[in-house]
Amino acid sequence: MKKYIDQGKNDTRSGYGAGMTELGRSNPNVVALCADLVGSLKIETFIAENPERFFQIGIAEANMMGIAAGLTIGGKIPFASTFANFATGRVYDQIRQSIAYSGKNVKICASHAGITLGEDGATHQILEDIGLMKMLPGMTVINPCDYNQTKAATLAIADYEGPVYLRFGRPKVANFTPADQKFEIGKALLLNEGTDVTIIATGHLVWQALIAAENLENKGISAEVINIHTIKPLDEEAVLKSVKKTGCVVSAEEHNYLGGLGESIARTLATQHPAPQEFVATQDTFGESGTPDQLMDKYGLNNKAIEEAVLRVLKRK
Amino acid sequence: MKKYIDQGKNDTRSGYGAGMTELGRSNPNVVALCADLVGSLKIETFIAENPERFFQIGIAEANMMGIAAGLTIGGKIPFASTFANFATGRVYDQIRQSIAYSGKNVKICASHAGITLGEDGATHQILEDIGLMKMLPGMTVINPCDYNQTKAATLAIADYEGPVYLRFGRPKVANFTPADQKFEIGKALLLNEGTDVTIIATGHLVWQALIAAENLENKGISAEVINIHTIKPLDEEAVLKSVKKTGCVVSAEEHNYLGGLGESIARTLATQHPAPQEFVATQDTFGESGTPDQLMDKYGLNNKAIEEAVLRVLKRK
Amino acid sequence: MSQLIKYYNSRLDTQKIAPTFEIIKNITMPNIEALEDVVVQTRRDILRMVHKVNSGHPGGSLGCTEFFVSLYHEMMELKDGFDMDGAGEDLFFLSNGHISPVFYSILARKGYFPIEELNTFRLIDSRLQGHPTTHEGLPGIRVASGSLGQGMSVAIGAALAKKLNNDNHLVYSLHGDGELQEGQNWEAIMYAAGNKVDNLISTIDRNGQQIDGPTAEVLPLGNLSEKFTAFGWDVLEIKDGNNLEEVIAGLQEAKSRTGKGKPICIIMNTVMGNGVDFMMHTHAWHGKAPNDDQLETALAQNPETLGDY
Amino acid sequence: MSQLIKYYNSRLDTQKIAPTFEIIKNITMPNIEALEDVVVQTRRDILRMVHKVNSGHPGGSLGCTEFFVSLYHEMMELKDGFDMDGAGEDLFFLSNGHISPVFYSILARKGYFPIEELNTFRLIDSRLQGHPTTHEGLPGIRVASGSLGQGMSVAIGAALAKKLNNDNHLVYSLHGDGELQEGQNWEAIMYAAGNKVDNLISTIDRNGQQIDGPTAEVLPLGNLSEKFTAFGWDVLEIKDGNNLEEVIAGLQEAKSRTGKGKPICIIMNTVMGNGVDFMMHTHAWHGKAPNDDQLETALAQNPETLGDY
Ligand SMILES: Cc1ncc(C[n+]2csc(CCOP(=O)(O)OP(=O)(O)O)c2C)c(N)n1
Ligand SMILES: Cc1ncc(C[n+]2csc(CCOP(=O)(O)OP(=O)(O)O)c2C)c(N)n1
Ligand SMILES: [Mg+2]
Ligand SMILES: [Mg+2]
Repeated sequence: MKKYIDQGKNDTRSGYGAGMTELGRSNPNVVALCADLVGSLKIETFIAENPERFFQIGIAEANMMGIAAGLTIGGKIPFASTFANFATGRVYDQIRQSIAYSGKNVKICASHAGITLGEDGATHQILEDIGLMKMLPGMTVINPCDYNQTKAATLAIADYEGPVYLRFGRPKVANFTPADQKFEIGKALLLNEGTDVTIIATGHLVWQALIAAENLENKGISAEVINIHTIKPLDEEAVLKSVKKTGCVVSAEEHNYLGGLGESIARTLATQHPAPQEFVATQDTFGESGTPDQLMDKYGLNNKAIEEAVLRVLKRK
Repeated sequence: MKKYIDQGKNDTRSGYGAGMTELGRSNPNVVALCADLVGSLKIETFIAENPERFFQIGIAEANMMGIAAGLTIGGKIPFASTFANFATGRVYDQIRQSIAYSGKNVKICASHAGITLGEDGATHQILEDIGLMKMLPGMTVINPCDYNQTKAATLAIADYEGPVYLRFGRPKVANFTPADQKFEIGKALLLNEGTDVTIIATGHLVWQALIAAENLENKGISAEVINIHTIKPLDEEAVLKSVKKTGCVVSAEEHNYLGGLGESIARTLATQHPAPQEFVATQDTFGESGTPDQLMDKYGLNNKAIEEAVLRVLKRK
Repeated sequence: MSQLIKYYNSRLDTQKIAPTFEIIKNITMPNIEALEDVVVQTRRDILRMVHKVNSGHPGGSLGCTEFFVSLYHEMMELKDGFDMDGAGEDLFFLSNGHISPVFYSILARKGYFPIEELNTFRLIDSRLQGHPTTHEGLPGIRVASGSLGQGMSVAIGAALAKKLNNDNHLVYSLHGDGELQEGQNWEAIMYAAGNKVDNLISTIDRNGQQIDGPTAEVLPLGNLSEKFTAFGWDVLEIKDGNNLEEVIAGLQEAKSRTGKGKPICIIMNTVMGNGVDFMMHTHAWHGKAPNDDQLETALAQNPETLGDY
Repeated sequence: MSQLIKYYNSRLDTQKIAPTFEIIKNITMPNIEALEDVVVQTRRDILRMVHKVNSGHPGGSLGCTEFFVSLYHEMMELKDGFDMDGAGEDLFFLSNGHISPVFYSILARKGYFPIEELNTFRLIDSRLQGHPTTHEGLPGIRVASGSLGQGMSVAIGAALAKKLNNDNHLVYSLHGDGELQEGQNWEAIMYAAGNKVDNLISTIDRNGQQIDGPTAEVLPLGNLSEKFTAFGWDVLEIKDGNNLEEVIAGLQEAKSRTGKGKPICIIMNTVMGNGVDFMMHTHAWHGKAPNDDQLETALAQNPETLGDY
């Protein structure tokens, strides 16, 4: 199996911050907005270097989304950032009307997504944001897997015209994608070729999928691993090509099993190539306080859960 | 095929209004809230008869959801009502924290759901509310098919303890379910037995599914028709039983194909009994102004679209 | 992917088409009498639009007709053609999108699109959606509205962009009074004052009505002027928002106060349904169209001036 | 279906368990000195809780300690045990849920749950979640908070229910000052005045700080008293919200003004991080825990009184 090396643990939100620093220097149209969470979003350098291009909105996320929409009228490329819950559920209708339906070139950048937010608990741990954003016509939904990929995605979405939801997280996780890898929106990455089962993972679960694939290899099971960083538009071609080869699939996401990546894959299969699927996702519960690792274990969001799901789905082939 | 008689066209929101009138008389704990849309919600009689149990919130849906949550503390059963867009996307985080996560006994009652809202256009035509509400742990999601069933559902949810999303609409549609039929939350209704294909429809599309089944019968195709008024918890048993018999399924909903009923069914199949499925739903677009009938035609949400979907799915069996 | 991007791009494209018209310049409207003619014709347009499709919002539209005529024909500096950015011109945002009829009539008669297109209001496949939108590429519209309470935030964003671009033009916005019950407005109001967004003039249509009745009964707004003042805005009042001269004077006064560190709020008292006697002073015509007889009566009170579409 | 309903019912059940304790009555806290002891012990609890898990919000918690002690030990009429409805007793809602440490300490020491349970703050499987919730059945909590701006609406709903039930008890709520930037508050503020919710006392923790810095720099709140007054509330100020006698006097004054047709707002000036010299007057400790050395220094400034948990 192909080897991936952790270049040193880092948080994906810092990848966002690094991308913003670079954009601040390279793209004069990029402006940043934040709702009283500058430190958590890691955009201090962007702000220090471009104070006039930063808008501190205060604790008013709805207003932030509207202001971002307005800034596009005048040619700006607003990166509106806060915690994932407050960047989606709190402002769904504002995004819907003033950004998505209005076709505004706003980048909604959401940190602390998912259960790995940790100790703050369920009110902050959104597990529905992928579903929320994927339902909006015209919205692009991206969930990169590590620091490098988050940085690359941040740069890529500045060059893409249209509304984007970029989701990243708080904990330090393995950083294993090449630092110079270009980010192609909507293009799934085949991380490992395999023949028995397809594992399609997004975000923090991509690294877990690679570990699972390695463990499975030791058990004589050949797993294909796909990093599906873009959930919408979904790279259906890549999904179908792989599942047609392997005959079954495990989807893995840090999200409720309802409404997220897993259901998008299930739909793709049901309408084009029915096949057995197992979900690695939270089971329609709220999260809770705990360390990221404890929570990933308790809620079944790690390589062990992926491995078990593979064994289950193989029995159903 | 079993015959269903239209007892006279009526709007489902009037079924809600009638249910509220009855609850006003029978259950002293029921209170009603509305955000400046009393006439549209058809609750004038409830208000006239129980003025002290009605709360006019003004145009402030977030506040309405919080007040509803607070009223449960003190034993009230609040029915918080407005247009579906403003009852879900506008207040997702408020529902999430103050109602769903807090386990409050609030009934969120949403009129003008879907594209049949008509002339007001896309800003008011939510096609994502089923997906929004189904992702919330602990939320029950109900979309009845006609006046009688909406009235019955309104009565039923008052007796159920827990948060409920009840979705209904604006246009006058066939009223064909028995006036005395009890509403059982979570129990799918088998409207017609068939052997070739399963049609699972919700809301306004149930009547369209019956018409489609009749047309199909004339073509020698035997369609099983299920009225899946409760989308969450999904009656997976009924879905699987039918699809195991017929071998394929068409889902029909007045909703985006992303995130809604169709994907819930696709997931159920993928994890338990993979089978070909076709979606009758909007194709990830916003709606537009027009008459309900024109829009149902243009966006492929009628019996013809269901029939075509059946023919497509049969070829894939 | 391609399908989605095509879908999205197709929208962008329509937004970028700069129509090849010239904005009808203010010089053609030199005096109040000429503007009165536009007002009356606009009323006719509103009534005929909503009557034809038996839906839409005449009450608020009629109440704001003088405001729109003053704004577009007297106040705003407008470029020829339409582009989304609106660099080098004044901008207007309609937050209470339900009064689209008056907006569409004004835009059409100002040259943004063919007047005949008013015929397609709220019809399927039309650019004149029930609530204004950029989605169909209608020139003159810069953001969708209809879901209430969002427009001031957008206007602030556009005003901030103007500052960044060293564009000295102004941003205007209009809001319903009932609409101010939406909390997002107060976020925007607090932000605009705190950040000295002094190139923004937000007008409140103070007609005292909303869907379920008088605002005083549905949810009292109290003294709006005090509220805006307490939030740090420079507030002025237009006593009779259906008097053209007063409206123009008020807007000019507001303009003269821009650039002084405070956003400007105009509390504009209007009569809902103004100009049609049986529609006035009630919420009944907030979102209801006249029938044939009612239309006839209403039009008789507003005889043709510039010519019907 | 069964799975979901089971899940939901299991939650309901825990919420209904009325613990078999007696609320520690006010008589045990007869004078200010005794209350001061509670204050100091509460500070210790806060510091030790956040230190243990190296997370949580000491700054706001410390600033509101005198308020919580006054409220729960002097002001509120409380029944024995806990039920969700809270009929026949005063209710309290914490809108700025991040200051859960002070809330948990007060509830535990008032008898709502075992004091030792403070040891489980923010740990996995705990009832003491990072932000307060009903979801785990912790007695004393009636709604989840943490996502800011929602608590006043809930408090209003509870106050309306009390009126419907002819229950003459009061509803108290607490809100951060930065939190008031959320628009939902202003919806609630407008509603409470318009509907004469005069059994509600909402206190604002005016510490002038939020996460990114002083409120005056992040987004100025201006004169809050003027704002609430313009919105129709009866407003009073507590000059030093870290002085027990002042806080109690302010709360008593507020209580005396209830039932007169207006909701009551208390603007309570506090010092973030109060009682720990290096945490005071800065936003730095909004959401940061002390390390071992810092804890030692902080505890030395607040010697044990009622006994550590
Ligand atoms: C967020 C939202 N909630 C509710 C509505 C439904 N609605 C449309 S217009 C209106 C009343 C608006 O009152 P006002 O702003 O005073 O406008 P007027 O009736 O005076 O034209 C309401 C409640 C909406 N469009 N958006
Ligand atoms: C809706 C929402 N947006 C953002 C946050 C993140 N957040 C938590 S506390 C806080 C600052 C609150 O300031 P304030 O109310 O003054 O409380 P203090 O810092 O004084 O304790 C923020 C922005 C949140 N919890 N909820
Ligand atoms: Mg009005
Ligand atoms: Mg503060």
